[in-house]
Amino acid sequence: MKYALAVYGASGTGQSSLTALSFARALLAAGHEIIRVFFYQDGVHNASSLVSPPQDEVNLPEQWQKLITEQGIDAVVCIAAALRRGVVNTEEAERYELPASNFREGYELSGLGQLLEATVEADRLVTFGD
Amino acid sequence: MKYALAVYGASGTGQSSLTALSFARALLAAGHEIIRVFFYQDGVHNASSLVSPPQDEVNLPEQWQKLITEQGIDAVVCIAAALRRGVVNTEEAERYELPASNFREGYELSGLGQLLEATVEADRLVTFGD
Amino acid sequence: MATLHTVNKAGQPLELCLRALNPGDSVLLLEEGVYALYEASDVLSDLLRHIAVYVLEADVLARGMTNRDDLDIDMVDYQGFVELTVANDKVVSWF
Amino acid sequence: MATLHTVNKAGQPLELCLRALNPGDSVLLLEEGVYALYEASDVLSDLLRHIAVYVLEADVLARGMTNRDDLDIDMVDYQGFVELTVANDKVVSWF
Amino acid sequence: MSQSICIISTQAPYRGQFAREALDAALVSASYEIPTSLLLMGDGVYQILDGQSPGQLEKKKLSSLFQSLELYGIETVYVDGESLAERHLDPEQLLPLYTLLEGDAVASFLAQQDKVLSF
Amino acid sequence: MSQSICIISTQAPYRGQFAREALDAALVSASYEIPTSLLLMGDGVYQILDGQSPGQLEKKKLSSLFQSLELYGIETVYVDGESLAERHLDPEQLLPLYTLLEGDAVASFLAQQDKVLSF
Repeated sequence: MKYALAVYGASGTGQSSLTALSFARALLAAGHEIIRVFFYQDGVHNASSLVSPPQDEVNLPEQWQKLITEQGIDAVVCIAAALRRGVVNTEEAERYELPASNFREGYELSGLGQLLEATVEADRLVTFGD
Repeated sequence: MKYALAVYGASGTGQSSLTALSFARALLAAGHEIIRVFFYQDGVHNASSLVSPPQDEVNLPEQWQKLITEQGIDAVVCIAAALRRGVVNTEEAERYELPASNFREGYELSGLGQLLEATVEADRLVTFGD
Repeated sequence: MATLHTVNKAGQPLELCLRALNPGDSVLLLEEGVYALYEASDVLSDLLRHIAVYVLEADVLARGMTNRDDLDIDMVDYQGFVELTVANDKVVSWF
Repeated sequence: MATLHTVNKAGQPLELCLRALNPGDSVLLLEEGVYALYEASDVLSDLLRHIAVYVLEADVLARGMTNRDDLDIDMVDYQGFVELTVANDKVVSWF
Repeated sequence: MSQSICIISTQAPYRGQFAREALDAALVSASYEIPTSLLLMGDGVYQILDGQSPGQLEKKKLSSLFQSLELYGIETVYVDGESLAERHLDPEQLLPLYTLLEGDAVASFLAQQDKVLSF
Repeated sequence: MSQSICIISTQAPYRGQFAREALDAALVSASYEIPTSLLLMGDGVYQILDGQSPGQLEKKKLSSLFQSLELYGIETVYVDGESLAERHLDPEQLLPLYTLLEGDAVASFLAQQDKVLSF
């Protein structure tokens, strides 16, 4: 089956980002297809390249990136939510004259339309909120 | 009176960062002293230099920085909480081999001890949580 | 059109879920929603007359909870969570 | 040792605050705590027999609420919030 | 395909960006000509309380966003009646752009939707 | 000056970093030789439920942190009895390192503190 996942949580605030990651891994293990993971609200922090937790804690952005790049998953970060929260790629950093960028490779910054398109196209949408 | 403020919220999640900022302004207007603002938990995002909200919304990190630098307020960001959430200055970015830094000037990255010291030294501690 | 409802807290999310259920739907308690095993056991035992209720194993174990022997609630792993999303026509998340 | 209690939600934060009050304490409802004016008016009118209760003006106005004429609750601005922290010996935040 | 999407919004306004980002999603969904409905439940019903003046919070008024829903073809906002009653809210305190779902109507309404996006 | 600090922790474990960061604050406070107490209320009482195995969540066990409190001179953890009762929790389900505060005892305990830090 074709799945779309919407991830709203960062690793610091709730548990939804980790639940979504574990669910995504189980989906792929069962042979399903993930047509898109959409990071919205605080979920945009999962695309940050600057997260550096203590060694005894999981690095969720790193784990997400690994899954996304190894499996070739389409991963979209909501651009409006990301700009509000300080997660930007080099193009947006230039456009808004910000001093740096902090965006991992393998994700795309785009609009909410990508969430709605994936929702309609998928057989199942699963939302992970805090 | 001498105040210590503890700020736990980012602008995206709750309202506590804005409440704390309005309270801090009112404190100074009334002639009180803020001996330290300590940013903890999601509050560390208030030190991000990459936040870029739409023009009709307030840029809280920018407003905090303005107050902190203009008034010479001691502003400390919890280093452990910040590393977990991807908020780092250039020294920490180098130490942890991160690709960039996103820390505003005027804040200091330091340990939880700074919160406890300020708590004891202040006449009043006010906590702003979500 | 059977629906899987996921519930991640025992407060407002569980309350709202209860009034959105149709016969044939299923409920999966996860994250802090597993505390409903203690906090809302009366509600759950009522619910179980009409609705299948599941709990997510990782969250039960993490929190030091145990499943209720007196209630007919199945514990599932993430693979079981996936199967529930397949077996139902859509998923509604309450958080 | 009078205490100012700030409450920013009407659920758990308000409940916990209620059992932490001593005679002479004050309560300030702010952020989503101002919804207690509607959701918990019975609790508030009981409370007002022993405890001074305040609401933060900015949060009442933002949400389209109005203060309750039938209850003796003072509306304060941020300056008033500051004054309450001075008038009490410490501040406890419930969120 | 013309699948229907229902957006459930359960958080109070001005709590971070939750309510705002749900409304944005509804507007975008409708602009894609997807049959879209918006359902307010729980604390989400506070979003349509009339007379909101969030100027001191430096936030945009949610009511203007609700009023723009109609321009995108979302004619009404569905509201869970029980959530209103629990909060002692009267219809005259609310923006006049909603349809009340009473009792079992919430469950049957959701059963008709193809996809549900929660906020 | 030897001001007393009470840390109130009201969130369930493994909900982000809330419980963990409150415990860290208590440990640091005690290590500064500040008279420190930790009070669990509301969902915070779930933090001392025995038998937590958060391995699948890739989180550190909170119980080992609770056990290290004593090394820093925090001999006991205060727990609001009403919060336990509301959650139908029995004393034997909990880590044996707490002191129960029943009824008005929570309010009188807080009245004695110089500063209160909430989490």
